Amino acid sequence: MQTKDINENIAWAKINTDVLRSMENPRMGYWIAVVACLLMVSCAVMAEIYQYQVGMGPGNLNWPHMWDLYIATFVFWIGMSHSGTLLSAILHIIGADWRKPIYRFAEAMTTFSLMTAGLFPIIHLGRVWNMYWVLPYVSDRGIWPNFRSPLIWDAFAITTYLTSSALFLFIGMIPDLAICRDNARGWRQKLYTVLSMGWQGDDRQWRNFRKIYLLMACFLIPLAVSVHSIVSADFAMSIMPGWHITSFPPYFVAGALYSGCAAIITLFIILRYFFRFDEYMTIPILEKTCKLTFAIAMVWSYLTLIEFASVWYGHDPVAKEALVSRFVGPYSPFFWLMLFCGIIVPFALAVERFRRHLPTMFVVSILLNLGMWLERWMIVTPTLATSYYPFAFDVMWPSMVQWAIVFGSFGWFGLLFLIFVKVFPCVSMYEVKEMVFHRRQHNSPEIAKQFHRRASDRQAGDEQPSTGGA
Amino acid sequence: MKRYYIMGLFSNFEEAFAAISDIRDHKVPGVSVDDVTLKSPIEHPEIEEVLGDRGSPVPKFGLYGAIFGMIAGFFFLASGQATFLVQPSGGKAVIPLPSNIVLAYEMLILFGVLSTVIGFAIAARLMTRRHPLYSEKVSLDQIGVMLELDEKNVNLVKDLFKQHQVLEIREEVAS
Amino acid sequence: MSLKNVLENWSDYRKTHEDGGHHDYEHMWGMVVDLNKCTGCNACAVSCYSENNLATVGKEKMGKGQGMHWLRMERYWDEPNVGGDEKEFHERGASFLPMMCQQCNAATCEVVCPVAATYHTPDGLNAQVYNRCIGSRYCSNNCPYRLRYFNFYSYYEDAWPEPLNQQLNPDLSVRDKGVMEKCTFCVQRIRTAKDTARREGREVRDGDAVSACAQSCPTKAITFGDLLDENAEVTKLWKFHQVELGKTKQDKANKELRGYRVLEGLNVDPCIMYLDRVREV
Amino acid sequence: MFASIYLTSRQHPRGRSFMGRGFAVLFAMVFSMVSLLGAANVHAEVPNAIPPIGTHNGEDVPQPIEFPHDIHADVNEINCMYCHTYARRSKVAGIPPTSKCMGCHSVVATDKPRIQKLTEYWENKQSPDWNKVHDVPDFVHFTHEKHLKRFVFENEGMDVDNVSEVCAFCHGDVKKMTVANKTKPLTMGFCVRCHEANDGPSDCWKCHK
Amino acid sequence: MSGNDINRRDFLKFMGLGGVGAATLSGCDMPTTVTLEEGKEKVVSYLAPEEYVIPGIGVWYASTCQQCPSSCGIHGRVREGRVLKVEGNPESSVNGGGLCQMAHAGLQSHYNPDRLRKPLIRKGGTLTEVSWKEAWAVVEEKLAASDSAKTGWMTGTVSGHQAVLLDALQEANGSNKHYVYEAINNSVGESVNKAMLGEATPRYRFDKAQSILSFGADFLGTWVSPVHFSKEYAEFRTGDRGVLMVVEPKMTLTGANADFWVPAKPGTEGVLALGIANVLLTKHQADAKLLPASVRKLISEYNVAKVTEVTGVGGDSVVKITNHLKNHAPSIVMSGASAHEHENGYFNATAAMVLNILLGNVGKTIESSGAMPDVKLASKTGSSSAAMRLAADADKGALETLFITGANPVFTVPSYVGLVDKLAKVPFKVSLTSFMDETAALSDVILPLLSSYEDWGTTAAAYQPTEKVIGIQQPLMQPLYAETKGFGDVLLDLLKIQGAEQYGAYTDYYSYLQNALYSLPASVKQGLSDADFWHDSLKKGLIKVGDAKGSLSVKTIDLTAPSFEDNADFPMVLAPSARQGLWDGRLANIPWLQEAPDQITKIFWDSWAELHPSTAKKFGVKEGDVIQVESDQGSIEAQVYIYKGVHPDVVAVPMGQGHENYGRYATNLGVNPLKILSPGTDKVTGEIAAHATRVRISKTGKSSDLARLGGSETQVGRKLVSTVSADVFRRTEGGGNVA
Repeated sequence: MQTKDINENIAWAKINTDVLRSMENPRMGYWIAVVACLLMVSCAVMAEIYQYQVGMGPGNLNWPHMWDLYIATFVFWIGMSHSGTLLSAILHIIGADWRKPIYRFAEAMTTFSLMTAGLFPIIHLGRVWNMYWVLPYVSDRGIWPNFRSPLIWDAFAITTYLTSSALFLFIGMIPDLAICRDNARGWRQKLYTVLSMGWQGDDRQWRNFRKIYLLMACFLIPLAVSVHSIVSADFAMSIMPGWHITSFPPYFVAGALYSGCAAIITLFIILRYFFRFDEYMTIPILEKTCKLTFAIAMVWSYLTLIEFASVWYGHDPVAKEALVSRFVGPYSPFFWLMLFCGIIVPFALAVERFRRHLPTMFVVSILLNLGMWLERWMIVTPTLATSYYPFAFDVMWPSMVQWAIVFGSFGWFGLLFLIFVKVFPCVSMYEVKEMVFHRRQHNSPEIAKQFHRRASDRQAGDEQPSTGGA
Repeated sequence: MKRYYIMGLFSNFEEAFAAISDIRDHKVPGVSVDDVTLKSPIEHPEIEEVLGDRGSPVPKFGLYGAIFGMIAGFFFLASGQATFLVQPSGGKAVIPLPSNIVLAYEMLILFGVLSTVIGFAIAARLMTRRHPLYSEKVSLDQIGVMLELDEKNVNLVKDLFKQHQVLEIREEVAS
Repeated sequence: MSLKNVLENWSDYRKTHEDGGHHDYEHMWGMVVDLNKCTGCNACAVSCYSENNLATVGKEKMGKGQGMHWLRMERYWDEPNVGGDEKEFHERGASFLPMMCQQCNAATCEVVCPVAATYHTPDGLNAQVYNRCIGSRYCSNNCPYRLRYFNFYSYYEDAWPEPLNQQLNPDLSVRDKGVMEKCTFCVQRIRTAKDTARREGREVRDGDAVSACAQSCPTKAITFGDLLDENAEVTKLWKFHQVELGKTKQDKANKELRGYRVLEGLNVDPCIMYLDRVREV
Repeated sequence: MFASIYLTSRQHPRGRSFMGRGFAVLFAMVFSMVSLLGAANVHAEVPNAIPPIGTHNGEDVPQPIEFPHDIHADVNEINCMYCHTYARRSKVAGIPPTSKCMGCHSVVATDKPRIQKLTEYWENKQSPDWNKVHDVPDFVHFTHEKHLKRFVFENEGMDVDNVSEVCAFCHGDVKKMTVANKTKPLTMGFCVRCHEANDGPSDCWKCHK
Repeated sequence: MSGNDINRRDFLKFMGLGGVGAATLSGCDMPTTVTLEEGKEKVVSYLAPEEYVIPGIGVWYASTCQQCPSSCGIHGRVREGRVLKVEGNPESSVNGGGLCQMAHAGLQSHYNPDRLRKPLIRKGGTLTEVSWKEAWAVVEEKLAASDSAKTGWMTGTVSGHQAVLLDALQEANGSNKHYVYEAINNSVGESVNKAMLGEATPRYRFDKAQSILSFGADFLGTWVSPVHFSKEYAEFRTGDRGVLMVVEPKMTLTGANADFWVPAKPGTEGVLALGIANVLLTKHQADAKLLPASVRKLISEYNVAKVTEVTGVGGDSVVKITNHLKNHAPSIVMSGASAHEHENGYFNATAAMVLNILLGNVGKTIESSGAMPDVKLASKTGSSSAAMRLAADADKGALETLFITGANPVFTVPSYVGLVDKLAKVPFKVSLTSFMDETAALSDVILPLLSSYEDWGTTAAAYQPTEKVIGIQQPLMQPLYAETKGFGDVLLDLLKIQGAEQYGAYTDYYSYLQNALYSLPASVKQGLSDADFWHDSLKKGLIKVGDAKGSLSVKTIDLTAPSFEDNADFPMVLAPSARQGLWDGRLANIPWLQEAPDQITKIFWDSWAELHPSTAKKFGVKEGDVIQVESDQGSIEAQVYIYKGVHPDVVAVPMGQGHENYGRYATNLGVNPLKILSPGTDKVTGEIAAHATRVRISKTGKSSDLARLGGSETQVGRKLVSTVSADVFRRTEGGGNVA
């Protein structure tokens, strides 16, 4: 049974070849996946065009159900985006080096899920063609957006987050792009030459590189937290029972990390399977990810229960009704499914036998994501169905138009990701090299010792160093 | 007198560092450790111990960018709100602190990140032409030690490299 | 420079609803609805349809809850603070409640509009600027009364087949799809009243501006007017029933007086006072 | 032109100005695009007023009768409001009724082809359908009455005979045209800048209902 | 709000400035927010405007509403030659500023897209559009051919100078066949009033009354003059607030506002009334000297126990009602449709009136309203028996020519009458109407009339509270369609055909009307010159003609005990309730009224069947289920609405829906309960016993959500509508200490 995160005797050259191989000559399965994604996207596009021409009516949106799946899915994707930050930023700062083989695709996931999430606030607008009005541009009409609106906060937060995480992804990739540049031919070489920005791996670059990477990690962590608390503000800042809940920001952040990790597990397994990354995306690393996910799952479960408790003891009758209607109302089946997927299923992660069994983990991670999506839906819709005003109580089931667009968004995400894995190294080569290097040092301490001696008594200037072998 | 670039490729850090420390110990007259550039596929954790501590301006960029972002962000919003007076709504103030603080916070991070990146690009001399002596091997698995030095020292350094099992030596006349 | 402007008028820009708001209000249009007189006959609702170019959407869409009833006549069968619902018949009849935009002074809908398409006017009205609206529908979600209605379709295309469209009121826009709309207290009538007053070189008198619903009510259950005008009927009624703006709970000297504002505990400060329904019990 | 910028971004009591001078530079850009077409004309004749800036070259609009504004307004110095009689009383200025034209032209210049065409209309009891030149979006509720009050009737020092100068703010120098055509952009920016320069209302609902 | 003194015809000739153009917020075309293309829109200028016509500024003109027979005064807002809005005319004593939803919707019947634009004549079985001239030629020729003595007119309520002309015409024809038909009428009540008080429509003083007991008289919704009664109801409720008690099988709008709502077994209202009388006599020693012995004897038979047994109303309720009546004097007792439309309807109405006598209301709260000084102008109120008479006459070939206007009998008359077949026996039928409807579809010539906003006329409301007025109906805008004509003009033309020479002088009805008003007595004209008087009355929209006050005296009464038998196969009773909004179905083609939910059930665009929860339980139906309501005449299907506002033995289906041929908004929508009524008329007056049909209901298995407004029937504990007791109200606001 494999216990090491990675075999430290992998030659650096092998790492290059393995990863570069994964970027070349796509196989049948890849093209099938691409076509599938394209089909999904086209569904969404058709639905959106129809909606654009006819109005929001066909989506079955109505009074009082002004928001439904769009916003729910928007929150879902935003949540998804938090995993990358977690793995690359947080784990980087606390120096957990097992993140190294897997953080690259996690970050890519961050960027792409943001690019997906960003579409939904636009899609849900009644007059899409005027969406640019939410931007604070100086016009001679002298009108500005309403900066009090959490939707504007979203606009700011998402643009910031998208810019930063995209930059983070890119900066972290530069050394690898240099590697690609050195090994690629044709258009790829041109591309990488531009992208690697003349990286030549000298000490100055490495030194600044370490600094910026650390610094951006520091920026990204609070950003990620703020982004999802702002998204939660869309609800928490309203006065609607079931939305106006103090514990929403942490609750949303936890949920975000949760779904993010779940998604990482899914993609981990997929990539490992298709690209034969068994040596890099190893079972122990999967296990660590699973443990992390389990921890977050427990945090989330706790916050969920706290939310119920706080509403219950808060004793606001209307808020209570909203809560109860979630438990027993028309939407309750989905609510209970959400609780099952979100709270019961993660316990599978606690069992080592399951953790090490890829198919199981695959199913589990999918279930977790389903649960997280349902959570968002169950936050948005039941409150709209029952709020302060009895006369406006209503039950609404989304129509095909909404479902198609939600469905398509997964295709869109998949498409971006598929392109990414073939154009960019989805495993960070230089960091895996570092990882291997460190492990080696760690496992053969005498080498390290030598260095220390030679570094400490240098003025003594005695015998030549005996060259330890790599 | 002609100046030369010379680079030795080593199979691992130990040999490379050994060579460098010899240079630092003035085994070669007229060549100082500050002329040394180390090219490597990864960054060695104890690199300062060998090359000495060479600082980085990037954090300053980050800090100033962040501060600018916050202040500019807040006043941009405030003046926008103050000049758009049909906006009083929901009984809230024309310049509401909660939202402006939230947005200023986002601006802080955005500008922080942007200026950090710019700082990095400048400090790391990115987007400059690659050095003629650059070798693909460096991005693969070898360590390069590069010096700029006078013609007379070239052979001395070569010998030094050879002592340390250099795999390959490249040289080039500096323009 | 506008930064100077910010700093100079800082304290002014920091005024909130509790400090009387940023506006020095010229008017504060308000309403009184006497549920003792209201018979639930729906005249106000249809009058509103004809005054404000409200589209009829047909059975299917209306059934889906995509209708445009700015003023909805609500009917409830229970009487929370009297009881007696367990009887065999609805012996005390129904409870009718005409519900139109409450023109809250601390409106929750205004805060959340991303493009400031809804805001508070110097007349104390809760304005909705159709051509600025981008249809995020956040306002409707944040309205505790659910009194905002959204154009889910381009209703105008088939709501007024020729020559029905000749009836459309040119004083206000006909809304296209993707726009939120709501009761405006017949702002076009208020505007006309103000213009006439200005033409005749006088102040707006009570009764110059009457909302369509108030004007058509057969029992005159609805009273409309300016709450800042001491002699206005509404002001007198608010005084008589000891209801004041800006309170979340009315401390009345005479607890038996009927005036109340719907959901006023939410501190949205609505401008419509309702008078209790009266029954022999 | 820059002068005008500073005028438009002038401070108002309680900072009631849409745009601070802080954005003057951006305005410079906005304006320069517009003013490439022609410099803003300053009307000394109208006191207490800062005319709106901006020009537009509208294409010629064919009309059933090429009404010569220049002859009437410029040569014969007929006051605009003599024909566009509703302007001072209503939101619409109104096209003069055929009867009004015939008032003079039953005797004046009856030999001119245009007049004969007009007489023809009058005889078979119909009025020509004019094509609208200065059109604003349907959701813009502009009222002539209010603007005339502000700039003419309630504007001390203003001579009603110069009303055409006020009209020119938005309709351009009609005196110099035969058939009027659009020479001002009539965009929201155009309105807003003028409103803010002349202390007009800033309430959206004043124009949009 | 000032009307103006001009020759309105000339004014209305002017086209509006800007033509038809309400502002549209164009959504998709972004450019509209920036600039617009010049020369796209047209501007039409006036030819020769009047001084007061200012484009962009609305002017209000007075007229009279014709949507229902109660003829309220209205003001119409006219801008650029188009009428945009109607409001109540504050000067009118009928409605005094208020209006009902139906009146507001007059706009949409005027602008209705389904209005007939050209006459139609039957060519080879099918109706085809022709010019007015052509159609009129046909009429002339047919009339020449036919026996004018056999000319019949079926109209709705007519009054004013149209009535005068119509009478003159029938006189010239030498025919007396004028059938005034209204499906929603108070004809039984009128005949009872006439018999007992000597006046068909006395004045009800709700403002004076302290308690009202209504046996199915929906005076806030559909009874006689709803808006007027609403106005008085408001006064009744203010001050020392009166008590409203309603007895009816199904909750009407009035019932929904009652302090005490009691459902009695359909048809037994009279018995309940006697029961109350009994209590009054036994407990309260009411003075019964006005009642003949026979009646007193009958009353004494109906003690509480028996009444409860017959009517199903609990004894305590009977006593409660009686006490209220006694404690809150003076009172009014009224009876309406659901009490009248039975075989013993006359008995019920009489019994109700007996209560009034016992309570001494006659003269106090029921006053004489006098009569029109000029009787010829008085309103001819409709009855449903008229339709039966028509059917009979048509059947026995007494009619050669039939003019139908303002009525749609084929839709509202029960199918058992077989009106369609019988009308087929009338060789020549002319419909004067603005819409194609079921009746018009059967006629040979359809002459499209002007809408009530385009036409001239005068109306005298049947129910007139204070001194009598004649409402002026003046055009609010020029006719939309050239090929249409006013009712009055058609009458004049017919008169001319008949060679009534004294009408030859008038070029059109307008000139006739002007002349007619000029010739009113000087007292009416208040010494104004003809022209001034004309202008003044146009401005006010009405003419006060003063009245001959009469006085009420109790006349002979006689009551015979009714008998009620159950029917095992048809255990339930159908209540075809009139619904304020669609009226008798004539307003069903108005989208506003279809979309405005029914006041009680909040259901729109449809029909429904109301059931009591216990009944629903018994038959195992739940809300939204489609049930079949079957009588011996046929069956209808409708969705169920369940609430506690209907008698357990009653299934109530509103009338007005179920049109087969009446415009795009009404056709094939809902069902028409009147179709399945079983034979039966009131014994005395011969009115159709519409509320007496026995039915049985059965599930169809079909079910769907009700098209209903509102997600909750209850307030779920929120304080939305809060109720206080009347005592509190009287303490705080009673006795005139109001703001």
